[in-house]
Amino acid sequence: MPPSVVRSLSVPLERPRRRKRNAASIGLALAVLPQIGVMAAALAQEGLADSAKRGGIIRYGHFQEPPCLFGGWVQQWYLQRQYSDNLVARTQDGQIVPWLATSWSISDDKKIYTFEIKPNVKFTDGTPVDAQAIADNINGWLSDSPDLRNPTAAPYLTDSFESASATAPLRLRITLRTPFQPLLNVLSQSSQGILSPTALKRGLAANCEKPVGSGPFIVEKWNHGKDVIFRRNPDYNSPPATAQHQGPAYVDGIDWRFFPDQTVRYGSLLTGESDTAYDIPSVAWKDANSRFTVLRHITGGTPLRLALYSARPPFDDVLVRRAFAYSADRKAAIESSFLGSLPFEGNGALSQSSPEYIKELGQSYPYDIGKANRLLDQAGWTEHNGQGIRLKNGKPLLVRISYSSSFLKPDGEQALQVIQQQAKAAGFDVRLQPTNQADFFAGRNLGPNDYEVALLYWVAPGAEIFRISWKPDLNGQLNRFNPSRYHDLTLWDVIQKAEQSFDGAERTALYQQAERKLVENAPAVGFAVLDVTLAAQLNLKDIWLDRGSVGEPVFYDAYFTGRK
Amino acid sequence: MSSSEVLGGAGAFPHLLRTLARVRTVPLRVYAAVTIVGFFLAAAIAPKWLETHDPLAIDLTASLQAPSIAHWLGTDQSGRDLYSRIVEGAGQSLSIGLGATALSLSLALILGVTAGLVGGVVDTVLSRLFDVLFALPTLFLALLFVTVFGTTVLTEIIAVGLGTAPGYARMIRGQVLAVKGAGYVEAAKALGHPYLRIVRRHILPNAMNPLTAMMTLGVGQAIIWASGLAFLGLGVAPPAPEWGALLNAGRNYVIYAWWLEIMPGLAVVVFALSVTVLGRYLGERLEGKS
Amino acid sequence: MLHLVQPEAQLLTVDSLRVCFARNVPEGTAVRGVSFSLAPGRCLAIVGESGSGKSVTARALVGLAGHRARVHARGLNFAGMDLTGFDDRAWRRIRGKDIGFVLQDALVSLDPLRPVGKEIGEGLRLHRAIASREELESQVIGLLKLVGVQDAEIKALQLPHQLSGGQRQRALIAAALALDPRLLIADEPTTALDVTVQAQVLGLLEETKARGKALILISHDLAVVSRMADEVLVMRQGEVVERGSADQIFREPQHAYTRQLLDAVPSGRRRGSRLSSSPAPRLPQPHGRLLEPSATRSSQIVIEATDLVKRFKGPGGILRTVVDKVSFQLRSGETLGLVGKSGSGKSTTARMALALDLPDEGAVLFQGEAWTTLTERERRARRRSISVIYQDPLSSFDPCWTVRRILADSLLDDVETRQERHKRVAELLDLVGLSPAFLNRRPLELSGGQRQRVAIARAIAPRPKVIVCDEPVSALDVSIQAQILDLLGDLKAQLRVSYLFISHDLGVVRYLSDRVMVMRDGRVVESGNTEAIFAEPQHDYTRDLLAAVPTLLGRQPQSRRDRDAVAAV
Amino acid sequence: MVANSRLFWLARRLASGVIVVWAAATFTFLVQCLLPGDRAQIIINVMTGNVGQASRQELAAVNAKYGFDQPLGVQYAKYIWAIGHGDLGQSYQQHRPVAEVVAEQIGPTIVLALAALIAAWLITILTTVLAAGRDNIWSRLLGGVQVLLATLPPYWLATILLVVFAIKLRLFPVAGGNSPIALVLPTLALALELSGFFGQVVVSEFTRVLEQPFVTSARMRGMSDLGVRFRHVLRHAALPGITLSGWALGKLLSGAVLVEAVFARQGLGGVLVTATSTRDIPVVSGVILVSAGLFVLTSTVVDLTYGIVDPRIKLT
Repeated sequence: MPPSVVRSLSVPLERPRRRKRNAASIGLALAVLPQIGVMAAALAQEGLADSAKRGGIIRYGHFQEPPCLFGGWVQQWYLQRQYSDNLVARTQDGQIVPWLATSWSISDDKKIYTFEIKPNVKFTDGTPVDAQAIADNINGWLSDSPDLRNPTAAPYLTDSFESASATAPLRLRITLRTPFQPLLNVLSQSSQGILSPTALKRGLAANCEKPVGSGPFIVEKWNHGKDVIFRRNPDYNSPPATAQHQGPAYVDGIDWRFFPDQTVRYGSLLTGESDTAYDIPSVAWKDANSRFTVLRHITGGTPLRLALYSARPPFDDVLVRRAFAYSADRKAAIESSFLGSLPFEGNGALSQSSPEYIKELGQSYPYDIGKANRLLDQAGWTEHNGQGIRLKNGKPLLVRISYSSSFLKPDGEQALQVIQQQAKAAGFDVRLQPTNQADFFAGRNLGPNDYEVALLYWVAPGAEIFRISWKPDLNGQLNRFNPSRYHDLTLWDVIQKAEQSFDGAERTALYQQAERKLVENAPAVGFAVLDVTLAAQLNLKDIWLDRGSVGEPVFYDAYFTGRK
Repeated sequence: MSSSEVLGGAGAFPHLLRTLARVRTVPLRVYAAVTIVGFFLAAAIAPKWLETHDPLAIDLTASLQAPSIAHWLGTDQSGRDLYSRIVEGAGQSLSIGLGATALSLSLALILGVTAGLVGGVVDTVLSRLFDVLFALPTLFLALLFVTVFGTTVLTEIIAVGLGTAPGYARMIRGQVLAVKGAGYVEAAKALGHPYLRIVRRHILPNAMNPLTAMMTLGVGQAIIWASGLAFLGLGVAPPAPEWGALLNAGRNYVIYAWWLEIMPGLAVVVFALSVTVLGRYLGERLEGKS
Repeated sequence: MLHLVQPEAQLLTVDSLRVCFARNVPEGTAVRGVSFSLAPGRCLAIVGESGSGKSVTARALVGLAGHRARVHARGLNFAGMDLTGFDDRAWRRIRGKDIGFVLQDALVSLDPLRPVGKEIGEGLRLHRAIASREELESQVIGLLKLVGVQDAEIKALQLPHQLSGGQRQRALIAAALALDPRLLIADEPTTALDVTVQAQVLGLLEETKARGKALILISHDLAVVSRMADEVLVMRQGEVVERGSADQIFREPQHAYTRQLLDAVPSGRRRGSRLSSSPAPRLPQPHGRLLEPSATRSSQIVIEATDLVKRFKGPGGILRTVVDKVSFQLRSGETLGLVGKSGSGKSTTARMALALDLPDEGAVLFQGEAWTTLTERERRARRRSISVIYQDPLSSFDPCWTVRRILADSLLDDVETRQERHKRVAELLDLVGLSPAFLNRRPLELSGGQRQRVAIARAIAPRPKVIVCDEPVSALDVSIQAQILDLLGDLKAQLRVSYLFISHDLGVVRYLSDRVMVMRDGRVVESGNTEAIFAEPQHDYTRDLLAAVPTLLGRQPQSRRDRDAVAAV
Repeated sequence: MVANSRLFWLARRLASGVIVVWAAATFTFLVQCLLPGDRAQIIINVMTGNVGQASRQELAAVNAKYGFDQPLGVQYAKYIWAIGHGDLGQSYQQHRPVAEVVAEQIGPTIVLALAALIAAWLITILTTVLAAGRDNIWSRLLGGVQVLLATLPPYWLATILLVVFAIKLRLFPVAGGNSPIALVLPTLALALELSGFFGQVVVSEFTRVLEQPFVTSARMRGMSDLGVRFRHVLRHAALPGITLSGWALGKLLSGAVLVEAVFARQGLGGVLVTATSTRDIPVVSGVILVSAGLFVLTSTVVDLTYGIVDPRIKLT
């Protein structure tokens, strides 16, 4: 799905803090199983601090305004995370912990999942959150109805999903055709937040305006073009195990304002008109760290990568692909263009925040012009033309890079231009094909013969993304999410094996095998990581980014110190 | 009569040069304008002459430098010389401006003259058409085109051209009507000249008199519109650093690197200003004021 | 310096007034040492042609010579006040209150967007001369009545363009008289007015004078002046060339320029006598090329118009009959004068003769053949044998064309070579008394007189049988007008063309035409031999017209009866 | 009688207005039909925020939902019919009626446009009356400044104002929502440029009228310079400016869109930009139709005003 934004900076200065929280949350997760008592206790001990933390409205300056308050786009995940709960939650290091489901069991053939649903939870429209409600949601995601279909869940589950049903008021059963281990990961992503079936019946339009979940905040009003007003859900009783406290959120609400313009967004933070703002401009990075609390999450799934069109020359030849990877100092390009703030990601297959990430692959294909030239000679691109561009039977070594200029901010664009320059030395004639969002969605420059390299990415918790990126075109079903057009059935087998393996170690091994294979064959070359950054005024504490998912800001635990 | 005994109240298009040649009467600002326009035209035609650096050459050691001797207008994030980039961008920006103006004027000319000369139903219909197009804000029209056909130089030219045409068309139509009713047209008729000859020798030349002025004025506006599109991120995309694109990119740095936004903007303003000064001057000349 | 009446009796004394405009050097000084004095109840006339500085002089008297003008005077006294030291606020106090000013051409001298009443009342309001709105209104109405405007109550609420020319001029005078000033300055108060209206306005001014106001009358029209003035100042290029009592000036003018001006006035002059000193143009040799071999005998009829009727859509789509059953004949070599007030249908008739407008009824025969009934295409070939001279030549020239091109364009197509064309153009220019230097000038670069000459050259270029002259001289100064009239006379003699001559100025018509046709409201009221008509007009309307014409003192003075007639109108 | 003709005139104006809007509608429809590529595909891309060929069923579903499967004639008829009933169609992207989208966004834009228009007029009138047609430096300066203003790209000016006055000096809010104070900078950004255009027309007319005889005769009645300028000249000079105001609307709307983008203001700007960048054609067309309607309305108002200022004009 299109990104929040491509941007990034280094400084996990709140790493320790996160550690603490995770520890806490996991502990809590275990404790939750015998619910009621502990819950009460939890509430009791939270009680004292609460009164001090209560109150205030968070003025949050966000980036883009989505067309609808839920859906497949990251911009929509951010919002949905505030007002809906998922069936399960996922911790930083990939553990699945309880949320709406207090516990679950998986049949031996790994095809039947049975979830125990937390009692006494209500959607904010009063509809009870029970097994049936959740089953309706899930079935809707995989239906063909444009109103209910879930563009994130569908590509993951279509092949394996069979049905979801309520076997008891609080017992949900999901049946699969084939085992699919990442199911829980998928269920933990915000786009799979559970919405009130009663509300859903109102139709897409109404739900886009005022979706109803069971989350810590309630969508009060969406002033299009301006902001979304959330107010606290006073009866909130279903926080995930990853949360830091129980009961309703501390703040009275969120004023979720849309400032597409970077200058205004960050400016409003500078002038104190916002309490927290999304996506810190890299020019402002140092400044931001000196003034504000800065949160940053490097998203899982694929990094921002150069997908090389492998179905036709020149990149149908792995040697040329590797040569291209070697030919440019991508590391330098990224680090300079992003003012040294964005870590380079050499691993084209998986982003470093995914559990299955292999560190040493992060530095694969370092800048080596000599190697690049050797590989190209080897591949038969021996002649040169006047401009020093390599030729093979008269054809110049042309590389057109298509990308959406709206995804790739100027920094990234400059990085590409650096690569363009350096690759030329190796004899690549690199042309940039920036495409604005409008044309991009219209598929401009993305036709089968329009590009040799496409710059795309997909944010996800981890390696389960492989299914989406690398599923080959089987029985005429074109995989539209594979811009590399890279077909490798053995790779596909490995991926499917991994998906069906429920032994953590084995699965990771399988995924890493696939990962190695990918890096080695270079159908996609690493470029940059994607990240979510958030800056907050110092008096606003305990916002956290949901690293279990794709780093959505979570305001449930946030509170102001000192009355404002 | 003394009032009308103005000397140098000259006028006809072919005599434009002669008129301009009366150097002593040309005000200083016009020289300045000519120089600036000349500069930008040169930049458009042969940017390499004027560039101090390679506009695409990335020099990471010189990232985000303020204007200095080395870099007259400063550098951008990857150390590219802004001055050279503006020079480089002149080509695309001007071609959009000129193209759009040429298009809108030729459209306006054809329609306006037809409406004015033929009159009757044709006039009514065409005038309505002008009204309709005139009723649509230029930028909106441009946006519609971009939405539908995507952004290419051509789309922008068409969009901006179409957007600005109706205004001109109305003007020209009025001009034609005025000339049609002029005494000298009747005088020519009284001399027994055929209508077409009168049209060719009297009406068209006089109706087109203001065009040169409108042309120059138009180019400035067209460039402003085009860069407006680019400013919304809907312009023709890089690599060529079109001015609007520079403006759009500069916006993100404006707090910390003002020059990236100010300088390209100044380029647009200075150019538009010069052509306006030039246009107004020509206009006055051609209308015989002085 | 000639003797002045003893100062204390004077309301206004001006001693060597000079006005210069820094900008347009060298003729920077518009007024060079003008001196005069004026007593209450007297009228001083300042005459001169355009650019003579008469208007600037007058404006200097109210401190409005223009914001770039620098005014010096050895003495400038009004009612015991020394005006030389006046600042703007002091000026404002006397403007309108003590000195009233009437500008020419009321259409542009009244704010077109404000009701006439407001304009008239403005002075009163500014000088706090009235207590209440009611009083203001009543005063305004009173003033309008005073200047003889019928149903003043309604007119007061109307806009200038809704009033007739006469009413506007009266309103303007009313505004000037609003605060009953002691001095009234009238700058060309009657230009652009029809004779009868002119007479009325003059009458009005005379009344004010009779009420003991001092009056300064500025005009280029000596006839007008001769009727009103007690004392006359003749100005030329900013200097007073002659001054004296009206009688003295008009009976035995001293200065040559004054004499020239007087001679130039056509009214009551015998035809054939030259008005200007300019010599008759010599014809180019051999003049065969330019001249028609005079096969035509003067009895032959070139234009025969019968029962012409023309209607135009008026406001509200009502058809107005502009020309109603007009018939006339024009013989070759003769001049037919067409007189009448504006709107009497003269011009429309002429346009129909030219077939530029086509009659709704009746028809025009040209040289005995169908003319107005033809299609434009058929007519084209013969159009060149009938040309036209407009009142405003400027608008009849393409501003972009040079004189050469204009003339070449009007030559017959039988001229083959370029040299030939150039030669002919030069001949034409010479014929109308312009040097070849003008060939490359553009209309805007010519003076009014020069333009009219070029217009004439263009008219005669195609060797026409008939030339229609539509008010060809009414926009010109007297002396220029004289030259043009002479030129027309000479050309007629040499080219044997016929003129259809239209003018509102009976003097001009009488001077030029063999026969006269008097029109009123689209009808011909009287027509016949010029002398006959002017000697004993049959129709009352004609009589009124004649009576209204102000004539120079000492030239066939009008009978008392006529004067009364004027006052009555 | 007079009232009658006035009504008749209004009726005629509205009729022609309807024609204009209808023509505009046809225009937008035609443009939509020219859209290269499959609309359904685009809609899906927009919904899923992704690119690549969608499956046949998906496309069919969308085509059915938006009636793309019907013949063009039918689509056109429906389109016009709907517009006749104030229905501008459904937004591909926002899944709700375009009319609704426009209705909720147009408010702030119009407020901004009007504010700018008024501000522009104030600036123009004051500068003109005080400086124009005088023989001093200010008068000469005025002309130059106006030409300069007229060439300032509003979006650029807006950015500068934002950074200087809001972020650096903190005199105005960076994002004050729809509060009046937040209106100041955007208004200026638009008004300054516009006043440049007005100014040039008004001043030239003003100086021309200043030389008219009726002005002189007013002076000769003892009227003061300022009096003359206000009572007589301004009114005449305003006329061409008023005519210009009609044209200004289009300019203002265009400008507003850009300026809103800079100040992240609510309004048509945001809608248009997102709509354009996501190929949400119904919204773009809708906005264009509405603005056409607005134009008709304004030009009517303009003519009425003109008729009031210049009583010579008969509205028939």
